[in-house]
Amino acid sequence: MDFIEKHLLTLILFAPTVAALILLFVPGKYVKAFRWGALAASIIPFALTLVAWARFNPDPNPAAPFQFVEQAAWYAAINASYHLGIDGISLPMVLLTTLLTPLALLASFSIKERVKPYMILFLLLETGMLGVFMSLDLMLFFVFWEVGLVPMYFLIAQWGGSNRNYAALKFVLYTMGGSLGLLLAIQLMGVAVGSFDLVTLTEKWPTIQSLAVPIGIPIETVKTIAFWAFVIAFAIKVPVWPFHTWLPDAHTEAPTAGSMILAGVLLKLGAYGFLRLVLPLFPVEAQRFAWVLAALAVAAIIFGALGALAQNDFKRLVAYSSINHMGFVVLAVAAAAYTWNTTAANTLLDKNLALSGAVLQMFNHGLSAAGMFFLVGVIYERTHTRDLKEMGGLYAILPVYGTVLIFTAMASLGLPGLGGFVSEFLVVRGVWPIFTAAAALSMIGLFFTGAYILKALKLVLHGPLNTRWEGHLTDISARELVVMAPLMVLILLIGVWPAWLLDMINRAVAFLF
Amino acid sequence: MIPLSWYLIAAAALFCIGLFGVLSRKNAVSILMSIELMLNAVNINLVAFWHYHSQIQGVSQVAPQVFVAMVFIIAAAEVAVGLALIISAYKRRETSVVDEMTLLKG
Amino acid sequence: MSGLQVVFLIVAIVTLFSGLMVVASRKMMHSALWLILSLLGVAILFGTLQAGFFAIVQILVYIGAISILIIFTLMLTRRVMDDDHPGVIKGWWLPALMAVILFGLLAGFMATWDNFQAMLNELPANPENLAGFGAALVDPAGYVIPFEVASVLLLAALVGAIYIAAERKEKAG
Amino acid sequence: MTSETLVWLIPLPPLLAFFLIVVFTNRNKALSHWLALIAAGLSWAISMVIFGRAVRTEGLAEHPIAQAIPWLPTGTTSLNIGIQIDPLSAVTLFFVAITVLMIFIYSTGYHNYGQPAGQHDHKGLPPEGAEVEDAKGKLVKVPSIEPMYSRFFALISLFAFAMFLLVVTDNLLTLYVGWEIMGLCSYLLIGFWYAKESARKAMIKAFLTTRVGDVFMLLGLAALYTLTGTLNYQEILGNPDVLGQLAGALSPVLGLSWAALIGILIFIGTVGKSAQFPLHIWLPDAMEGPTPVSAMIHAATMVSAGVYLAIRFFPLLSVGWEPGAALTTPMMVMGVIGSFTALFAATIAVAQNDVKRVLAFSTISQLGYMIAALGVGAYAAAAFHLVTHAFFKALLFLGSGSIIHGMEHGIFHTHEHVDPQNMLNMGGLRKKMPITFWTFLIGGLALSGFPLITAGFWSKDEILSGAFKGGQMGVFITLALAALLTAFYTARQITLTFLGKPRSKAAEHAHESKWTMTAPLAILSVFAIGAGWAGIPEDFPGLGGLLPNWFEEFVGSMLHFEHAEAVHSLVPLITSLVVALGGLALGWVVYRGLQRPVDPLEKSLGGLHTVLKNKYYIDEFYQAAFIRPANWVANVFTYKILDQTVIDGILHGIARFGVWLGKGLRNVIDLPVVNGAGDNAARGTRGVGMYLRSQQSGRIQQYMVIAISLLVLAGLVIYFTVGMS
Repeated sequence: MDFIEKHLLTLILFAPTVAALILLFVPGKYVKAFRWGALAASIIPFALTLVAWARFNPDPNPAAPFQFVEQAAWYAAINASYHLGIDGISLPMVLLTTLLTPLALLASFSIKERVKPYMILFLLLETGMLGVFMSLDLMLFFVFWEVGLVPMYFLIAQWGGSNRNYAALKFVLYTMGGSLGLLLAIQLMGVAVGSFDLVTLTEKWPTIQSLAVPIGIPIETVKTIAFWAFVIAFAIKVPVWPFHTWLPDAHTEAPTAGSMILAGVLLKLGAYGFLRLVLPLFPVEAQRFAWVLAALAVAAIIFGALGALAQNDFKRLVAYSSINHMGFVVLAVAAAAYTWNTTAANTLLDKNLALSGAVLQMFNHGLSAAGMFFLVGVIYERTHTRDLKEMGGLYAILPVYGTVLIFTAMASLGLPGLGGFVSEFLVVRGVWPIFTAAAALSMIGLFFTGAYILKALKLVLHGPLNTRWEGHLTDISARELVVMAPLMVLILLIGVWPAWLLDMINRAVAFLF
Repeated sequence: MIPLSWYLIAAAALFCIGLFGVLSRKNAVSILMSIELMLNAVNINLVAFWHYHSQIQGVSQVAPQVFVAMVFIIAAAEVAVGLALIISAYKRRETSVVDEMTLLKG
Repeated sequence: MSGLQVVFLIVAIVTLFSGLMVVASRKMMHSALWLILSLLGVAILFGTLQAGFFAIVQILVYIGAISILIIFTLMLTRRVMDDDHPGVIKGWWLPALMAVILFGLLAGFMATWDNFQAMLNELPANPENLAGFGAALVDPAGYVIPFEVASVLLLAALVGAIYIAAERKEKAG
Repeated sequence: MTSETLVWLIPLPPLLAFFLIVVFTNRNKALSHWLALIAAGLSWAISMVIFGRAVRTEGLAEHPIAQAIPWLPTGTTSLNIGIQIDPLSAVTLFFVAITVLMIFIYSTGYHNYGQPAGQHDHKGLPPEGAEVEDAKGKLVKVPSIEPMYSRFFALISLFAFAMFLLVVTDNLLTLYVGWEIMGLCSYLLIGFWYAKESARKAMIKAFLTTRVGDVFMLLGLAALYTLTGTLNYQEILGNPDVLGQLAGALSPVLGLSWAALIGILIFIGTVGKSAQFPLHIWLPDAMEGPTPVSAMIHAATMVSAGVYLAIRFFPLLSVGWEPGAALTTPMMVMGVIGSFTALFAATIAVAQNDVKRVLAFSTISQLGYMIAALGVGAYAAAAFHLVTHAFFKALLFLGSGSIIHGMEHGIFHTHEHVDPQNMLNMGGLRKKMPITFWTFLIGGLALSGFPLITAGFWSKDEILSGAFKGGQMGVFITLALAALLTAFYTARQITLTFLGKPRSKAAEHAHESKWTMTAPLAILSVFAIGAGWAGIPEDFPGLGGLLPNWFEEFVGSMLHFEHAEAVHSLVPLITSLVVALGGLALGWVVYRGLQRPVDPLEKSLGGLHTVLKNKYYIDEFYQAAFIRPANWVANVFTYKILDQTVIDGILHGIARFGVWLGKGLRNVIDLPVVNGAGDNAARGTRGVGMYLRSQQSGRIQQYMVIAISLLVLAGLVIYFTVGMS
C-alpha cells in the first residue's frame, strides 16, 4: 500500500500505457481479448482515481498546494523534472478522464476493423490526457499535450467517417500550429527563469524583471508575446471562436468513442491550460486582455449556438454545441482574469463563483457532450445516416433511446435539476458583476441553446412515424445503456446535490485565485 | 611486478594476429574465431588498465570492470548470431566459405 | 626477473602461439582447439592481473560456452571439417603485412606514453570489490541502463539466433 | 411529524412516482396510474395538513414555517435552499394540491383506462378507437386506451413535482428549478402526441417562448444574487433594508434603479410563463396536448407559477410604493401589459371556434387581470383571483375535455367526420351530458363573474375595485371591457355547446363521460363557487361583514404596509354587475338560435373577425420578424458566411499559401539550383560508381583489407606528423 500511496499518480498515468504495451504482444486476431483487455485496463486508473479521491484532502494546504506529489529528475540539464501533482481543479478532470475512457472503450465494442491498433491508441490517448492534468512541469506538460494529439489523429484518420482525412489533417495541423507557439513560449520561460517547474515559475515569472539572456526586447513585450502564444494554443483547443472550425469537422468525422473523448476530455485540456497556466503565469497580461477573451467567449457562446442551429447533421450539431458550452468556461476565465488582483470581498466572491462554475462546467460538459456524442453514434450505427432530415418519428420505434436522448439533451440544454444548470448559473452569476454586458449577451446564446437542442429532438424523435425505419431499428442495447448509465447518474447527482464536487473545486479555486 | 607495457604489447600482438585471421581466413567460422581473439586482446588491455588505475586510485575502479563485462556480453551475442547465420547460410548454400558468398558483387 | 614475470612470459608466449595457430591451421577443428588454449592463456593473464573474477568468467564464458558452441557448429557443418585445402586466401601476405605494420604502429604509439613502463604492483586484499561492481551494475546512478540494454541485446541475439537457425517448415520457393 | 418535515415531503411522492414509472412500471398501465394517483393523493393530504396548520398559525407572514440546508458552496459561505410556507404559499399549495389531484383522477378516465387497445393506434398519436364485437357479435367502435398511458402519468407526476417544489421552496433558485422542470414537462406533454406535426411545432414553440422569459429571469436572478448575496425570499423581500438599498442603487440601464431593473427582468419571466403579451403565443398552441395537460398548464400549475412569482416578488416590484402614491416603473409595466393582455386576449377568444382555444385565450386574459391587479397594487386581489381562477379554469378545461370525449363517442357511433373540438358542430349537449353541462355552467359563470354566487365574481370585483380605488382609470376601463367580452364569449361558448339543437349527428349521439371524469368536475365546481366566500370585501353592501374577509387578511399580512382603504365607491361594483350580466345576455342572444355551423359574428364584424380569428397575425409577424431572421443568421450568416467562408476561407487560404510557397520554392530553388546541382553530382557519382563497380568483388574481406589499410595509413600519417612533434 505504501508504494501505491507514493506513486499513485504515476500508476494512474501509466497503467494504460503498460496495458497498451502488453496488448501490443497479443496477436491481432483475438478481438475479444483486446476489447475486454482494454476495458479492464482502463478501469484500473479509474479505480485508482477513486482511491485518490478518497484520500484527497479537499482543504488546500498553503505549504503544499498539490497533493500526491511525485518528483524525479528527468532532464537535469535544463531543470525539467518529472513532477506530478493534483489539486482540487485537476482531480475532477482526472476523474472525468478515467471515467470517460472505459465508457468510450465500451462504446467502441462496435468497432470491427483493426481492433488491436484502435484499443492500443486509445489507451495511449488516455495517458496523454491524464499527463496534461497531472503535470507540474511545463516541459512534461508539453510532452503530454502532444502525446494526446497523435493517437487522436490516427483515430480520426483511420476509423473516421467519409471526410476523415481532411478532418484529421485540419485537427492536427491546427492544434500543432497552436502548440508551436506554446513550445516556444515554454522554452522562453524556462530559459528566463532557469526552471520548467510550474511551482517555481508561478513564483518567479510574473514578477521577473529581466531575461537571463537579453534579446533586446522589453520584458513586457516578451511577456505579452508569451501570453498570446499560450492563449492561442489553448484557445484553439477549447476552442474559442474564431479558432473553432476544426472542431465540427474533427468531431463529425471521428469514430463515436473518439468524439466522446474529444468533446469530453480533449477540449478540457485547453480550458485547463487557461486555469492552470495562463491565469497564474500571466496575471497582468490576462487582466489587460481580459476584455478580448470575454468578447471571444461571448462570440463563441452566441455563434456556437447559432452554428448548431444551422446544422442538419446530427453530429455536427452536437459538435457546435461544444463551442457554445465551452464559451462559458472561457467567459468565466476572462472574468477571473479581469479581477485577479482584487481584494474586495464581494468581487472575490464573484471571481470565485465564476471559476468554480467554469471547472464544474468543464466536468458537466464532459458528461453531457460525451453522452450526446455516444447517442448520436448509437443512432448512426443503426441508420447509417447523420442527416436529421432523414430521421424523424423515431420515438415510437426507440422509446428507451428517446428517453435517454431527451435526458441527455436536457442536461446539455442546462435544465435546472441537472448538472449543466448549476455550472452555467454559477458562471453567469460570477460574470454578471464583472462583465455585465457579456453576461447579458450570453443569454442570447443560452436561448439558442434551447433552440438547437429542441430542433435536434424534434427532427430525430418527434414527428410522423418514419416508415423507412420501422421494423429495421432495434432499441438501445444493454451495453449501450451501461455506457449511458454512469453519465446520467452523475449528471443528475451534480444537478441535485452539487456540493460533493463543487465543495472541492470551490476550495481549490478560492485558494488558487 | 610486471610492467604494464608487457600486457599492452601482448594484447597488441594478439589483436594483430586476430586481425590477420579476420582478413585472411576463408572460412566464416575461422573469421569468427579470429574476432574472438581480437576481443580477448581488448579485454587484456581493459583488465590491465583496470589494475593500473585501481593501483593509482587505491580503490577498485568500476568502469573498466563494466567494460569488460560488456565485451563478454557482446562477444556472446555476436557468436550466437554469427554461428546461427553460418548454419543458416550453410543450409542454403552448402558452404561456409566466405569467398563463395558474393551477393554484394557489383 | 621475478617468478611472476616468468609465468607471464610463458603464458603470453603460449597464448600468442596458440592464437597464431588458430589463424594458421588448415583444419577447422584444430583451429578451434588452439583457440581454447589461447583463451585459457588469456584467463591466466587475467589471473596475473589479480582479476580472478574475470579469469573465471573468461573460462566459463569463452571456453565453456563460446568455444563449445563453435565446435558444435563445426560439427553441424560437417563438410567443412573435411576441408583440406588451404585455410587462407591467396593474397594472405597483404593482411599479414598490415597486421605487422599495425602492430608496429600500436607499439610505437604506446611507447610514447610516459607511463608505458609503469610497474603493476600487487593490489591490496579483495582487489576487485565485486560487491561494489555488482551494485554499480544495478544502480540507477551507475550503469543500470547499459546493463539493461546489454541484457536486452543478449536476449534479442538469442531470439534472433534461434529464429535464423530454426528449421523452416514451409520453404519459400 | 413537524410541519417542516412534512413540507419537505410534499414534492417527493410525485417525483418518486415519476422515477418508479419510468424505470419499473412503464409496461403496466394500472400500476403506473395507481402510483401516480397515490403520489398525488399523498401530496394532497400533506398539503392539506400543512394548510390547516398554516391557517391556524398566528403571524405566519412574519414567522413562516421554514427550514433550509446548505446546497451550493460559494467560497466561504454557501447558498442555502429550503422550504417556506407563508400565507401566499399556503393558499397556493391549497389550490395546487386539489386541482392536481382532480386532474390526475380525471386523466385515468380521459385516457380511457379499462378500454381495449386500438388496432390502429400508434404511439405518438391520439387513440383512434378500437373495434370490438358487442354482445350481438356486431363490430362496434369504442374508445381505445392511450398507447402511451404510463408515460403520460410519469410526465404529469414530474409536472406535479415541479409545481409543488416551486410552491414550497424558500428561494428563487429552487423556484427557478421547478419553473424550468415544468417547462420541460409542458414541452413533453404538449408534444405528447409527438407524431402530429402540429404538436411537434407547438411543443417547441411553448418551450422556446417561455425560455425567452426564462433567460431574462436568470439574469434577474444573477443580478439579485450579486447585489444581495442571497436568493432567499425572507432575506430579500422580508427585509426592508435590502429592498431600500436595491431601490436606492442606480442600474446602468435606462436610469432604472436596481430594484426596478431586477423586478422587470423577473417579470419578463412571468410574461413568458404566464403567457402575457407579447409572449402569449405559445399558450393557445399548447392545446395540442391532451386535455388534462391543458388543465394542468392553464389552471393548476404553469401559468399560475408565473403569477405566483409576480405576487411573490411584489414587495420588490413595488418597493417605495404605498397605496395612493405614484406607481413604480415595474408596476406601471405590469399594469399596462396586464390590462392590455386581458382585453387583447379576450377579443381573440370571441372569434375562436375550438372549444379549448376559447378557454386558452380566456386564460391569457384572466392572467392579464392578475398582472394588472398587481400593477395597481391590488396584491391580495391578484392572489385571490389566482386561486379562484385555478379552480374554475381547471373545471372548464376538464369540462371541455369531457365535451370532446362525448363528441368523440358520437363520432364513433355515427362514423361522421367532424372536428370534435369545434363548437359550431355541437349544440344541445345539455341533455346528453347533464353533469358536464351543469359543472361547465358553474365554471363559465364563475369565469364571467356572475354576481354573488360564483367565486369569479368576488375576485374579479376586487380587482376592478382595486384599480378604481388606485385611481388607475385606464386600467379600470380596459379591465371592465375585457370583463364584458369575457362574459360574452363565455355565454357564446355555453350557448353553442350545450344549448339549442345539435348541429351535427355526432352531437346528437354524444354521451356523458364516465364517473372518473365527472366526479372531479363536481368537486371542482364546489370550489368554483365556494372559494369566493373566503374573500368577500367587508365594505360590500349587504353581504360584507357576514363572513370575515379572511383571504385579504391572511394573504394581505404578507405586505408590511397597512391597506389604507379609500372611500368605498359603488362604481366598480355596478360596473362588474353590468359587464357580467350584460355580456352573458348578449352572448346568449346572439348565439341562441344558431342552426348552421356558421358564426353570425363573421358577417357582422367582417374583416375584423378574420383578424381576430387569426390572432392579429402575431404568429405570422413573429415568424417574419424574428424566427426567419434568426434562422437566416444561424444558417447563412453564422454558418455559411462566417464559419465556412470567412474563417475556413482564411484557414484554407493559409494552407493554400503554404502549398503555393512550397511549390514556388521547389520551382525556383529546388528544381534548377538544388536538383540541378544534385543531379549533376549524382550523374558524376554514377559514372564513377559504374567504373568502380567493375572493381567490386563482393568479398567482404577485400573491403575490410582496404578499410584497414586506410586506417593504418591514417595512423602512419598521424604517427609521423603529430606523434613525432
